[in-house]
Amino acid sequence: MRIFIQQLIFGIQLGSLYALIALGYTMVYGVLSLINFAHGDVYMVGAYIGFYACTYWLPFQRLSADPHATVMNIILAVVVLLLSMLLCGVLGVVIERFAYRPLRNGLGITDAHFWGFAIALPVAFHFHLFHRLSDGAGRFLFGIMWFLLIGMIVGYALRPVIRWISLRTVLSPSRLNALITAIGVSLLLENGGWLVFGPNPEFIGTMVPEKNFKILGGVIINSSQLAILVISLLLMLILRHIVLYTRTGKAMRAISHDIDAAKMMGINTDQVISVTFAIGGALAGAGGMMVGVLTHVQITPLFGLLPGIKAFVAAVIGGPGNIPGAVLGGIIMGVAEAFVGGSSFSTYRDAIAFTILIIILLVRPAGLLGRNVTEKV
Amino acid sequence: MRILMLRVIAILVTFIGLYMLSQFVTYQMDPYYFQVLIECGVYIILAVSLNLINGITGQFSIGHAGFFAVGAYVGAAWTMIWQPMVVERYSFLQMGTLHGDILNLLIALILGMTSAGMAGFVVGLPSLRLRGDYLAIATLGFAEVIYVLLLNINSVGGARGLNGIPTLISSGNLALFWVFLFVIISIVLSRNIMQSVRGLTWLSVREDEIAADAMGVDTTKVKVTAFVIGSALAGAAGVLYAHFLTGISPDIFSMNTSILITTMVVLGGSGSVTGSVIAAIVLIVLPEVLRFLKNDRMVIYSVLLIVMMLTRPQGIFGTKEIGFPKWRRKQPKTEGRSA
Amino acid sequence: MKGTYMLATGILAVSLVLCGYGCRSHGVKIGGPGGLQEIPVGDFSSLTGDTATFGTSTHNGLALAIEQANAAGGVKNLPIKLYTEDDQSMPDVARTVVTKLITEDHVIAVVGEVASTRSLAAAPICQQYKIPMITPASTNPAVTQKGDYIFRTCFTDDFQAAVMAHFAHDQGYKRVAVFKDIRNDYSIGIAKIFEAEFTKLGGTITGEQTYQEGDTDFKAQLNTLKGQNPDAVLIPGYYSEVGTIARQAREIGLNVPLLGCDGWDSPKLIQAAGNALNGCYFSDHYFSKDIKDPAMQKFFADYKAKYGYTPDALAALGFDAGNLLVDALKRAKSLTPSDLRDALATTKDFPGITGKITIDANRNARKAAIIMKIVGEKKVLYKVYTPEEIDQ
Amino acid sequence: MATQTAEDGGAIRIMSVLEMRDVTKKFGGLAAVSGLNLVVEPGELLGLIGPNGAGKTTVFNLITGVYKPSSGDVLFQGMRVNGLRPCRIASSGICRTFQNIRLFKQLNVLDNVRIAAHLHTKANLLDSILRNNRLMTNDRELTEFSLMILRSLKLEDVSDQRSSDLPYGLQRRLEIARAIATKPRLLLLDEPAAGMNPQEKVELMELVRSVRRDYQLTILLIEHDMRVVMGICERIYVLDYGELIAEGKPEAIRKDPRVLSAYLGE
Repeated sequence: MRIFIQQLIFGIQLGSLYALIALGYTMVYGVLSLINFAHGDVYMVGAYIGFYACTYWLPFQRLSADPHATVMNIILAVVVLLLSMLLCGVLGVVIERFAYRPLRNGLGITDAHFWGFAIALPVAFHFHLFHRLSDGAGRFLFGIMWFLLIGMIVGYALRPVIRWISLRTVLSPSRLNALITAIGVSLLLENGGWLVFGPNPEFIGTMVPEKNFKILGGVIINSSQLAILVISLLLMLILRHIVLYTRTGKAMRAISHDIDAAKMMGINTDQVISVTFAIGGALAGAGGMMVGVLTHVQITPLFGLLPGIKAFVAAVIGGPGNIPGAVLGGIIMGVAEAFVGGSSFSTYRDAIAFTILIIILLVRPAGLLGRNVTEKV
Repeated sequence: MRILMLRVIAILVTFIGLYMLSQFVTYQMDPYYFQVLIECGVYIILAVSLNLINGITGQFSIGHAGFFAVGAYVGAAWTMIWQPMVVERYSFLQMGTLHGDILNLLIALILGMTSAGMAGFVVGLPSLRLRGDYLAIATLGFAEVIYVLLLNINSVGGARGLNGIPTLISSGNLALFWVFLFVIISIVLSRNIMQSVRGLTWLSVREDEIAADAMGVDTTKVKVTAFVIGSALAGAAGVLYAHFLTGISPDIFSMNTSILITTMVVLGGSGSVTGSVIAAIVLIVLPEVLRFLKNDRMVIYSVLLIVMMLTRPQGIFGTKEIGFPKWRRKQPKTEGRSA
Repeated sequence: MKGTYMLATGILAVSLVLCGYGCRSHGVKIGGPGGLQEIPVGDFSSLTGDTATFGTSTHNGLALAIEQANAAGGVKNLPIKLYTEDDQSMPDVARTVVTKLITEDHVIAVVGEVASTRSLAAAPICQQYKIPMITPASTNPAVTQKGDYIFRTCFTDDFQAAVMAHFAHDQGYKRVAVFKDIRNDYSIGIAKIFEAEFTKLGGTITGEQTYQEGDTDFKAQLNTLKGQNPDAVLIPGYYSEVGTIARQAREIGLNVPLLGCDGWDSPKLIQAAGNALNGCYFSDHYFSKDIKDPAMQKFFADYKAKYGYTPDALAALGFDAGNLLVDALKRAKSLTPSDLRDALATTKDFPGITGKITIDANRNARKAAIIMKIVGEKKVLYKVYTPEEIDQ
Repeated sequence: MATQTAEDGGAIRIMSVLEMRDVTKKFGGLAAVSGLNLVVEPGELLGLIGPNGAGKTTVFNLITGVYKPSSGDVLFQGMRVNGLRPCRIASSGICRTFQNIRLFKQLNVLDNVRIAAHLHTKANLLDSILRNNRLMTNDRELTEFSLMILRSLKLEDVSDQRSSDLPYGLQRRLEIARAIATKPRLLLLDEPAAGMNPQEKVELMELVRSVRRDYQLTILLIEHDMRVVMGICERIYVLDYGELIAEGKPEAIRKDPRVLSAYLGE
């Protein structure tokens, strides 16, 4: 019984995290019907921002008995959380602006891409140097930089050609295009991650004090886990408020019902979609940061892959586009994983996650809480 | 009769040409290039077969690596596990001689294709209920389930996979022959289906399922058939991969591979067989050419992918084909003459 | 049909072009007998990907050994040229790059891979082309069983697992649980031998749980293990997960010592684990700062001077593999792969810094293993096990 | 061939082509169609009218199997067809056009018709793959048949254009051509005149008449434009809120007070 309750608690903790990431998937799916594959990688970037902030950017003190330092560290950790949310929100908007919007509106490659590239380059360069030079493997560095620079110039010169291709051939892009673009963005973030953050796993040391609480009959709750659970719930409540009671939230819901009608009602759909990506990115950033800082798992450029997929599965189980569904799906995934993980079938954990998914899809093709939209004939 | 004659000659020329090609190449060619060439062939089969499901029938399947894996493992299981069990009783199955090797390869192919086809049938069934993204997720899920199962089945090596699968060496010179035979089979099969009136009904399922249904197209049958044929071809690709690159492990059949194959189809132009072939070659050769860039090549690759999707969402070839006769254009002309 | 033919012709043309390309490089490389300007040696390592740190270490060690040998005048008055390929931590890429090394760069020996999965993928190819392959750190026994051209300069998992079993027994643990990485052959192999050996020594395996490389949440499995009340838990995995596992084990109140193997050996282990690994043990190659051996100390200094940081055991193993290869090249009757193979096979008491290396009949090295203990945030040498002790 | 079946059917069994018996369709709690009884006699040209949202298209969807009736039966030539899949119903001889045009957009005009004509194919998939004589002959026949239909609907000039590139009026006509190519017994036209100018509407009326004559069809037609309906239909059903409120000859319907009130409001 103790083990049962303990596993249930683990499941809910894990599930709350999945739910947090799943919300980003589900919101984007709601407004755009797009599976934003890159979302898991935004989560990864959130963890890296946590790592850099904790290790290099902010004056964290070594944990000691000094209560002053402890309080300082906790305040700083909150700052890191907000910073991570901010930057990941921005990243979400950037992804939407540079990859999905041009595809959606049939704009192709625009000038903005080149300027965006020109700004992103030095930033990537900074991180790249930061890592490679310290372990003496930065030999190809300048070669690569020149390669990219030349590529940029040549690309810029080739703009008329690109224009020409774009103007001649842009059709209404299919879902498949959107999906492949999303996969491309995901690959870019992962492989850009290798380049920018380096291939070695990073770890964030203990930044805030941790404590185990024993509750009824030996069930243990860890303070960090509790913090993750509480912050996740808090963020979900804030999200709920935004979606239900603000103008933007109403606009989001309008768009998810019918984007064309929303446009005709004078809603600036591009702007609302940007906000959606910002919120999704911020939630993923918060998730990544919390996992990195509070559970000290290894952070690699592939950090977001597995949680991303699982959160995505959670979103689908709940019904993509449905916000309570994402939370429900996340919790189901988390609990199922905890119980399977603790059983003798633990090796089949991921298979079982997907089996649950397939079964639920077959029984309820639009997910547990999703609306089953029949096509009008 | 003349058509029959022509066809027999065509098939003979194909066989002899492929045979000579593979003989010549195996003696002359660096094994490294040879390996890349085999890989190219295998991925062409995969891309063309996925194109049948995804491009032609419009069923959003992105778990093709699952079928690839089923074919590869079942084929390898024959040569490494089952064949040694039965060879004592049926000595004609002995490997090492030309006919023995060919026989074993054929058995492996049949087993691999059948089991992959059956998997395709099972996966095709949800396609009756699920549309678009949901089907995509279900197929991806299927591929992941296969992947996890392979990791956990010890008799096929678990995470290590199966290494040192017999190349069936006396037919080893024929590796290219077999691979490109299947390349041609899959291309011709796609083309023939697409150009018949029955094949048009497959396209109609892609274009508008409800209208197709109303025109009497048995959409259920079309979808399941597309899945079965597509996955059986992927199974064949798996068998060839396992036997001519001599090693398989679950990692080869991970989600990345599924995504790679999907990318080939979309990049080449969803629905275009020519496009799938070209894209498969490009996506296999390009990373090899860019090998000197080490990890950065993947960055370039992903940027290219995004740029491609933004500027040419319909892929390199759109739905056009190169080298397919314009049979449809001719038809009105004959009409005119007879009228 | 016409279309098919155009296509087939296209394929033919492409393959012929590729073929011609391949042939040309053939002609250039094998200039003529005795025309060697250098001794080409191949190296495939995981410089990127999941196990990039390991690959980088062995590669650096190997490169240092070759550099020192060339500085000392090379072998038979020829410099050694190291061709390095990155396999991206992927077995299928390993297969491709090894084929490339052998057939494109015409290396006469291949050194490579830490991870057994990749060595196992590459070994059949080296065996097929009869090019000696030396694996510096793949501990899976199956690697050298791939053929008579495959050598190993470290101990095997069987030995390592047996050492851990003996150690667990010597520490007085009666009940040990096992937590292994299902995607990692290394982990599975050690778990299996450990279980057999430990049971033979009279211990009990209380249970087995699994995780997957890349997982971040292990609490469910650990909680199950905790319910079985073990005296210790064996985690034969890589440091990248072990740190997290240790932390989560302490979080859920599983406070018994954790036991590990050479996969734990990384400077990042402590960073990952905080103080959660205090009082835990792992077996490692005979290499530590605490061993007062002049050769080892010199290696520390040289490596630090060249790369800017202290080497780990894998770097030392790479270094030893390089030196062993150089030694064999010197002893070989000629610079052909088969003579090199014979020279390698007859290596006896070669003074490597990670212990004396004697290649046995199965082409494995018989070397001692050490047990490291983690005290606070430091790793200290705790015990040494020689092959003879384990054999008894 | 179409002629033959129609004649045979007519000669052997004198029965209604289509009969809907007390058909009800509910979406959630809402009845889109309730207790509908409807009979279509062979060779008739029948109109189905009603204000917006009266459930006309739902009736079509019920007949063609897109929806299954919540209760009641749909009989086609005396056989129950409710519960059958749409493709089975289509191949048994009911074909329709769509209110919001649903052509196979990326395919050309000829292919659109050939897809519908595939119902008469004798070659199976294996023939397609082997591309044998049977397939070649069969496909040639189907192509000729399709071209014939295109010609009779004056579409042969655009036969190799992409269907989405056609002007609106031609797209509507192609929908009819496509439906005819399945050789139906009963043709359902869903607002064929929607979006057409008066000139085109006159042409359309002529076209519907000639199609009925040439292919021996029974036609059930939904239309908003009273002039079209009154001009060509022989009998009219009027639906309002899913219920049948009137049935009869055009002249009678024109004067029916219930119809007037349904259209003009109280």
